[in-house]
Amino acid sequence: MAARAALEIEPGSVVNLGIGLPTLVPDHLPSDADVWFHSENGLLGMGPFPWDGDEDPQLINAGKQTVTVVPGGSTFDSAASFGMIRGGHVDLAILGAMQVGANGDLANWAIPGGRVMGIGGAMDLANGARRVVVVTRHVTKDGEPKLVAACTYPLTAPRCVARVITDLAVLDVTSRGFAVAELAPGVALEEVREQTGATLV
Amino acid sequence: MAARAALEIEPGSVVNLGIGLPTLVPDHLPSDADVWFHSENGLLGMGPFPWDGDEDPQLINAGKQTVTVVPGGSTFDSAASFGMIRGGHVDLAILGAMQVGANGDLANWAIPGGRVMGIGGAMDLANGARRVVVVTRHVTKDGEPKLVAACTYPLTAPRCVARVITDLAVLDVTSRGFAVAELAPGVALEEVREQTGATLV
Amino acid sequence: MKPRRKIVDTVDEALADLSDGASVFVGGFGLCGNAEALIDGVVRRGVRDLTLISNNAGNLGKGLNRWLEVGIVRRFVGSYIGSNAALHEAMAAGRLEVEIVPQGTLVERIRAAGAGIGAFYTPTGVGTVVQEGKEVREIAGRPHLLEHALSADFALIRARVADPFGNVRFWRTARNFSPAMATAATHTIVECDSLVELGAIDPDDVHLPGLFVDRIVEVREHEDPIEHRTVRKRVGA
Amino acid sequence: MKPRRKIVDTVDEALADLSDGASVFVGGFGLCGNAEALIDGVVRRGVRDLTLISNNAGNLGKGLNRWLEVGIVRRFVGSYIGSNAALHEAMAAGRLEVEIVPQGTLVERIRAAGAGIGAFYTPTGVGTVVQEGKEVREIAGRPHLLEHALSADFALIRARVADPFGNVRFWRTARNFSPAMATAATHTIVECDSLVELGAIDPDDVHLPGLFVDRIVEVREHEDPIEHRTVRKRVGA
Repeated sequence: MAARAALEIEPGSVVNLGIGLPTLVPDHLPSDADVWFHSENGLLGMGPFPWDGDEDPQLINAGKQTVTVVPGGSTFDSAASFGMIRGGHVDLAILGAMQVGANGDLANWAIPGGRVMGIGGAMDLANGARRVVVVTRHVTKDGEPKLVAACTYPLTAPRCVARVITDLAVLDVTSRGFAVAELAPGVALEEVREQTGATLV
Repeated sequence: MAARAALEIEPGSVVNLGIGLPTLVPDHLPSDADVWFHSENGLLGMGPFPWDGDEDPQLINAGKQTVTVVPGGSTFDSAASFGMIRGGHVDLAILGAMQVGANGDLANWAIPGGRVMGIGGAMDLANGARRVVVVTRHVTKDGEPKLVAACTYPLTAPRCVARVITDLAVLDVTSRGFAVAELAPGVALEEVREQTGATLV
Repeated sequence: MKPRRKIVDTVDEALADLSDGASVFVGGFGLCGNAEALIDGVVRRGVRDLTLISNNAGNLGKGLNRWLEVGIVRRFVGSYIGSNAALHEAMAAGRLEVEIVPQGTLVERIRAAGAGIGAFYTPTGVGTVVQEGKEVREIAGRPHLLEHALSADFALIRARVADPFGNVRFWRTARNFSPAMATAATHTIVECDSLVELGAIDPDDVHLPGLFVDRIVEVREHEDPIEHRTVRKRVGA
Repeated sequence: MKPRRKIVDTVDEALADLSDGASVFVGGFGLCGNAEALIDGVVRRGVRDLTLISNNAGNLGKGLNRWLEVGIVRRFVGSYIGSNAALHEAMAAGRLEVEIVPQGTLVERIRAAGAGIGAFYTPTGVGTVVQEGKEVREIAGRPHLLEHALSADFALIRARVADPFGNVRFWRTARNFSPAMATAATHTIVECDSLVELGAIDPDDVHLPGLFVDRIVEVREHEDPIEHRTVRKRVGA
């Protein structure tokens, strides 16, 4: 999934990665990829994890992991950082999801009745990034569909997701619902249909 | 007037000076005065004019005069600069005036029927500075009072002026109108009364 | 007006007028960029019923977790809870009111308070629980929510260097919420790793101009804990 | 998406898609911090009916005064006119619509557009002509005016240094409106005194991060006129 998500990234673009699966995407990019990773805690030009022993406690990403900064990177305060996000200056956000609705609704911050986890930067990113791509397993651990006709979990943002990349397929959100763009190797369309909680178009 | 205005400045304070008469105020401060001059084009810690030959075309004040920056000074963009003003972080603005109303209204940016001169930073300063002191001659060149019962010129901001320093007197704006706090040497109260377009309290 | 002499010798002196019921901004992103000595100093003062405004309220028992553990916070305003055990416990025990705000809206509300903007319209939160009870307005064809400025009595800020006027530089991602918080608090207190002379910071390189800073205390030693140590193994090591 | 290669060799190339009727931010405060070569380049292109958004529109026949003199501006949005003869003439001749905005409101409207804030409430202008036709709302006991975000098609920005990604540093008070304008334009074009390598600017010292910049042209020579040369005489000179 991370390897497929890496193909979504165009040269020269500014990309924000959500916590979890999306953080694996950079491993699948060539070293000269000319991609600028934005981290909403105030960093543009985020590089790979530091060499063992080179960690800087004051240089972290939004998941509080120690990171590095590439040549040409910059640091700034949170007001400027979210100005970039809300203002449409982040070309692509690759986010995780709990549910994606057939209309592009995204739910990725709270489970009804579950522990309150907090919103963080998720709503700003889902609203503000020019393109939102979701990377997620096709179903939950309990086998429930995560791609649904209508989200039942609290929304992060309405109608924001352009594409969903799962372990089974790549699906575009169209005006009529989910459309399969690609199937993962060895996966049949029928399987995707069965595991999706909405009609495929 | 400029010398009297200099007495308004408390140690450690941040002061913005309007164009014209107010720019003469720093000449009347001791060199160790611990005053931080703010210039709304993006400078805090404005120093005196540069030595002849040391002018930097990219280091100017809001009146577009070449200036210097003192040790501990800082530069920033206009959004940050007006954030300081509007946010109440400038302790004192010393401004010129065309008219001051007995209720503290200030008019200093346009004459009815005259050339449009533009507002600049005047409205932000008049509204945002913690204390606004006006320095002006008591009457116009034509002998008309500048301290009036009610302003007839377009307002810069309503009820913003705390004190007016003129060539004749120092007057406080009270809830009941202008109150004479000091008389200039050799000036009689009766003269101030005659030259003021509002009743003195 | 700002006091003429801003540098104080001790943390206790810096916090001398922080009292029960105060609202307090604390800069930092999780444990990154925390004013560690000031955070400890508040516990030592024995104040209570604080309103804490901070992105995360600490983690791993460190930083602002201490405030939650000793029970001096009545209300927390932040954007994220996640695996913060102390926060989950305090909430579950009913000891703590919690208001969750989207991160970008949180910092923009603070910035607005510091910049004299009463309120603003943002698209973030439209169509979500964040919208509840708020005015919605269509601007340029897109719905926006009205959000109000958020100020506090105190801001506790960590800086890499500061000069006697209070000009500050941060290091890397330790900047985060701190500059905005410094502008929006009645009393801004800076804990700096190192004090430098007036003029040691070039005017173009000041991250936070000194007019926003009221008190400065130099604290040379910090723990600076790391929440998630992620590294690449050195080849051949 | 931003083009991969941002550096262009000539001013004409940088301005290649600036057409009739475009709205254009121009950074600078009077003649301080002007993108001189870009300003000249626009005249050379022969475009017309521009909306110019800039604090002052030049002065003394220099800078943006050229645009007014050759009559390519249909509408000017700024904060100050003062002794700007070219501006007074164009207005008097009816060749130019003028919208005057308080300086702080002007830059905040531009900042809002760049930061995705649809509109905001400010106390500036309440009880004055600026209030006419605007919503007034009492917030925290004080009346505020509703002001809307202001974007433009192009921003023409002068920088001291830039790197190939478009990270920028300004010099002293030449920064003024430029960073906000760069965030709020569809196409941001930087004229820099000097190009430096990627990594030559420390991450903590970037004034304008490169994601806001679309094209960069290096121009080594500038006139940098001074509007009011004010000096102290050297003793004994």
